[in-house]
Amino acid sequence: MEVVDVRPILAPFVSFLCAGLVFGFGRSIFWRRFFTFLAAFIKMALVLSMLPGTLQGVVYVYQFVEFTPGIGIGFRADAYGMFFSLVSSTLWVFTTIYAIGYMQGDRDRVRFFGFFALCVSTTVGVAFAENLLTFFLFYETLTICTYPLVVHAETREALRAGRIYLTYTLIGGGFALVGAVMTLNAAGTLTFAAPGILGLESGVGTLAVIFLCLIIGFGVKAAVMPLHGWLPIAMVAPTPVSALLHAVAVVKVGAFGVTRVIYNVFGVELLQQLGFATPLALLAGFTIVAASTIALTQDHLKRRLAYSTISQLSYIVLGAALLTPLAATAAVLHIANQAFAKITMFFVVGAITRTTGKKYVSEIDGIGARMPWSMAAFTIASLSFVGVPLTAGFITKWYLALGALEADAWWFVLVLIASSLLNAGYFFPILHRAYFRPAKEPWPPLEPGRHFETPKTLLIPIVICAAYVLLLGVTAEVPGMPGSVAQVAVESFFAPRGVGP
Amino acid sequence: MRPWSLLLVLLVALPLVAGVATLPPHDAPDAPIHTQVGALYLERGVAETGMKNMVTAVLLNYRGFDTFIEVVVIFTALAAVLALPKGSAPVPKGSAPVPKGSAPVPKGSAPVGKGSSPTSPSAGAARSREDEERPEVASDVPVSPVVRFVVRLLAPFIAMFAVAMLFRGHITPGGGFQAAAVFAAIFIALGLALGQDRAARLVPVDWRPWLQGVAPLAFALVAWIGWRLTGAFLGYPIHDHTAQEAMGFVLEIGIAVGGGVILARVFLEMET
Amino acid sequence: MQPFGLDLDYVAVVVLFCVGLYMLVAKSNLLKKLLGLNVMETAVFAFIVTAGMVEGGDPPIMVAGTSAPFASPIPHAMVLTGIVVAVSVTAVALALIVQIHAHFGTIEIDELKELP
Amino acid sequence: MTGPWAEALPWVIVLPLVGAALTPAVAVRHPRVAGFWAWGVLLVTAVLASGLVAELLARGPFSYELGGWAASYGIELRFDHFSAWVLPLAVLFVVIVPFSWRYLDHVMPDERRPPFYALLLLNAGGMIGFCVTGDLFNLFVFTEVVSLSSYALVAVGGRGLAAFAALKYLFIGAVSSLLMLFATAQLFVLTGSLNMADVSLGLGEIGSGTAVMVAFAAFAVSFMVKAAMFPVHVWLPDAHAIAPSPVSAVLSGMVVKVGIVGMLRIYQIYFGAEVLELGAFNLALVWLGAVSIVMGAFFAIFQDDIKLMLAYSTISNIGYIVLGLGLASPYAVIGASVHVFNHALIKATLFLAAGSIIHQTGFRTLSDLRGIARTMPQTSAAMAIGAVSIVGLPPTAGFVCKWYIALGAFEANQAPFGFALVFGALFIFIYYIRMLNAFYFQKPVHDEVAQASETPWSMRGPVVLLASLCLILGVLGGIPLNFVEPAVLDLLPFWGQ
Repeated sequence: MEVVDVRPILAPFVSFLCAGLVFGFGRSIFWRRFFTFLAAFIKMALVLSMLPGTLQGVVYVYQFVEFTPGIGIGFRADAYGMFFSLVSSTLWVFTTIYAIGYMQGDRDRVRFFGFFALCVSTTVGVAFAENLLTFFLFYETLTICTYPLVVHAETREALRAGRIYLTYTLIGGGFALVGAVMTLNAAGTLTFAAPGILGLESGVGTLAVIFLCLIIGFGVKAAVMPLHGWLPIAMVAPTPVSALLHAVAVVKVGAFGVTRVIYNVFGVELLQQLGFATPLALLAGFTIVAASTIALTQDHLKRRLAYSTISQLSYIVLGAALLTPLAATAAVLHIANQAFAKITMFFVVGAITRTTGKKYVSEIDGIGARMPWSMAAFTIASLSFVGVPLTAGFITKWYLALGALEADAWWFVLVLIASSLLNAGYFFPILHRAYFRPAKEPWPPLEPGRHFETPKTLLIPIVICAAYVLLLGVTAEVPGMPGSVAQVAVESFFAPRGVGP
Repeated sequence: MRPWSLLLVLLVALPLVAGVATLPPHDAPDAPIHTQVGALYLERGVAETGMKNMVTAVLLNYRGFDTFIEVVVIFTALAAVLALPKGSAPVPKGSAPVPKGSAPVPKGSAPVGKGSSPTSPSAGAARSREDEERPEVASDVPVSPVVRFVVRLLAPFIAMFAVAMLFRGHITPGGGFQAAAVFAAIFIALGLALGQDRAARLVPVDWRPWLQGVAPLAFALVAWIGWRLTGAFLGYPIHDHTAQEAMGFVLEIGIAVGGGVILARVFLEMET
Repeated sequence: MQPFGLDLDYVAVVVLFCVGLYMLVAKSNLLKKLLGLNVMETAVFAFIVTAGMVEGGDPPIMVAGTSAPFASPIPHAMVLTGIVVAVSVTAVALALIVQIHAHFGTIEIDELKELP
Repeated sequence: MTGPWAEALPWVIVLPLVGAALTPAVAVRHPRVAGFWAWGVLLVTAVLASGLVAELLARGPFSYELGGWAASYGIELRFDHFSAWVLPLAVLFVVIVPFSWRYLDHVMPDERRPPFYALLLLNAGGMIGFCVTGDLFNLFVFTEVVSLSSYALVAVGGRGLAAFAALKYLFIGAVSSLLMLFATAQLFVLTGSLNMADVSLGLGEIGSGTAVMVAFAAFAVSFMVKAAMFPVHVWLPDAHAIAPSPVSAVLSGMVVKVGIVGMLRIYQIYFGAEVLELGAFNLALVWLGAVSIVMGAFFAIFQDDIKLMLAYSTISNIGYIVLGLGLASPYAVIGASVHVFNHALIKATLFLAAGSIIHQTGFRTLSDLRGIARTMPQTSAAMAIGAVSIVGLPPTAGFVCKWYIALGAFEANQAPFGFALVFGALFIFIYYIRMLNAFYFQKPVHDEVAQASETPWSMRGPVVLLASLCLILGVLGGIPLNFVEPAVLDLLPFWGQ
């Protein structure tokens, strides 16, 4: 049931405004923080205010501007969009707190926080995009806004990483543009409709090209295997950037795009008839296993997390590609589960580098004693990735397995099991070193007058996110929690053709 | 003979010859050029415009706008010549930031230092500064007294001929542009024979800015009058022959004086 | 005069046009190029005026001496405007050539190419 | 039938031209007054132009018989949707002129300002006349006004080199004008009239013949030269790079579009007569456009001098427009027509920003301008926005046109050109990455750059205004699109579809 409401556009617009103000008044530390927090809270409030409606299946729509009949910028907060924006706005609040702590004394903070706010407001824009044009518009703006963050350190290596990042994402953007244009040409409209807008009448050949272009276009940011090259290299960015963008905003936009294409552009029946989804599922499966194996070999902490992100993202792509309701729930849920777990890990790694200056796995022997809280959070996150019950990760794997069986693709279950083992393979050694290995040389003592291991601004987000991981694990089915929103979203995906979401 | 340019020329020549060959034979009286608009002008020209010379009628009345833009083109030429940097003085090292661009292309600017303060001295002083840079350039070949005498003798008569051509433009071949050309010719002849500044005095300095623009301004004025009289831009009242003639003469004089001064000024600027 | 289907007057105009074009393209001296341009302009004006001519036509001046078949006046008006355009273009080109000569000391394309 | 504003049609052309004629006289005491005088004249012209556009929106295309003579008897001015380009043109001039007041301090002594501003006004008047006239010979004369003032404007800034670039431009431009005159004469001989509508009717009766084809080819080549399309673009890079920045903005943004508008006029004449089967010509246009895009972008990458790079990117963007026109599908032509304006806006932003940087520091190459963003934040931000929009990335105006032309490409199922269009433009982004890195993320090398101060407000205002327009039109792109759509849809049946 569609309701015209201004909130879907207000959320991105307000955050853009605040981002502008951060640039404008950035010189003074107080005003900069004030506007960043203001943006985060207003957006959170707007999204939450729409939550009760979404749970009853209400969809808030707002047509912003019409270029020519049938083509324009429109916003639509459907269940799936709400889910994604809920995740990204909550995490934005925590990451801002973390970033303020982490970037203490760094220079060019005005530019950093300005573009930081811009990026996250674009993610909300992507979440609420009503059609492929608006989606693409925010998708590419995100690329431009993340570039200054990736290149923030201004070292030669950072510039190289930025160049590679842009080459990948812009070429991806080019493919996405071509895909979108061909969709409009074939389907006559771009608006995301639950049962998909393309039909068989436009010929299998064009449909294949459209699918290929869109999947490559969004796959670049979803870091599906052949297109993942930029992610590990972009780890050179400061940790808050890696945390939010490469664990939540940028990569999730890619995965979100892939699911939109599968469910809202092609539609489940069409894909089943065409059979394009299976090669994608195979590719995702391959990515999961391959990325995990590479992660085993990575000694640099953040690179290991990067490869783990690549494999986790392919869970989402795999869930979507299996085209069954349960697998779809897994895909949607995993957006939240992976986000909270991965962000905790990045926060912890950031805290370790900030307090002890250690960047490599081999260097963090016995850190458990020095930083007990952070390592506890890291452990919870690792358990979640391995899929131990009571953690968020378990729910995704559970639904994914059921989905795979439902799609009678039993060999995917093997992939899941293998990946869980591999996850254990590259996370448990870290825990083992942290807790059971004596420190090679004594850790720097606590600064006087500080009773926790790291500054509070770093520690609070870590603890909260770890708690969230557990919370999501336990309360998946309780209404009002992300789990229930995911249910509503999945129902809309599999609603029979012709019935509105 | 450069083979490549020959090839290009042939590449251009062949289609043109092909195109031109299939045009209707030009002398035939029934060719469209003579049966269409041209014939109408010939029939009703005299009655509508009161001019005997149809070419002048077309120039000033029927297609007067063309000539108006025409006069603007010649003014553009003058503005262009005036706007170009003067003289061969190497780039003076003004106090402005000296260009250090490493690219072969120099900064593309002749940075005259802050010396020329915003309220630049009046035109006179600026002129004198320019004169120092430009030594008195008499033509290299000393002009023989015979030429100098003949030129001074004939100048007024040539001027008379120009004025005659100007005012008879309505009846016989002639008109504004031709008169302008002759005026300029006299000016240049005097300039060469009697030296630069003597000729320059023909066109007083502080009148020049107005005289240069007189042609387009005359057209604009006549167009405005025409608009007031007939409601159409540059419209001549058909039945009121005296008004037509008056407007025609204003235009002719405007073109002659304007054109003449422009061509003379171009010659003067070129000399430096 | 239509030997083997070609109107010789027009062909002559095209030949003149191509001569001018060759001068413009092939000559290395800037002034000669400018002369080539003027030859091309004259060629086009000749084309327009010959097009306006009629067999045994008198000049379009309605005075006693002239009789019925008049040459069309429009081409003459066009050519007059064209000539003034040609003059203006030549004036600007000459000003530029003076400028180049003043700065580089030569107006030969080959020598200009070697300068820094 | 015509409203009060229709009377203003001839005056919108005449005003800048007469203003130019008066500039030397007005500024004889204080040469600097010429700048303000030019600005005033252009402001009034912009007001007149907006009235004309309002009239066009109210009552559709209208025409004005000069001298009171009936259309084909005298000269007729015709204001239709494509001549509505006059309004954005005047507005851009109004924004660019204030920039030139302070910019010219380093470029020329004060006494040469009046002729400079006279040339600028003549250029504006010529372009307005070109877009509005309905008479073929009048079209030629206006082209001459525009070209002549452009040749001079190129040479106004520099010494010998600028004169040489201007002379090259002059020779090629003069030849192309002569070709246009030759073609006009041919059509005059064939149809006996010079009025575009008449010529179109006359051609309809004659039917296609070699003479008609050759005349069309001559027109096409002439306008391709004016629009600096691929094979005949050699004159553009040196001319636009050497000219002073406000002039480069005018040349690259608007004078180059004269060729495009001319092409559209010839399309109207020839297709009105349904004389030529244009499939082959459209295909040629599409190929030329595609090659221009890639070639322009390719050459732009290897330039170190900012303005030379911007000049090459003009060739690439003209390729966009021509590709859009050649595709002849509704969306492509809409995209191309809107890009005529958007490109002018973006190119003006880039050239003015580059001009301010060169004005403040004296350097033109990327390697010298490292770290400029620290000392000139607003100008570098404008440069960045311009860079992003010229490549056609979303939040900016450039994206809207790229989207529509790509859409048109697939609509005319010319898929390979769609791909070429999308990825051809990304080529150029390689240069912009280098530029953004140099500006923002590298330390200044020269002390002029380190201590450069932001430009005075009369220069920074236009730059910031244009940059924000690029962004606003990116989101509100609908306004120009909806405006152009009716014109394109009623022109399309001609398009040889």
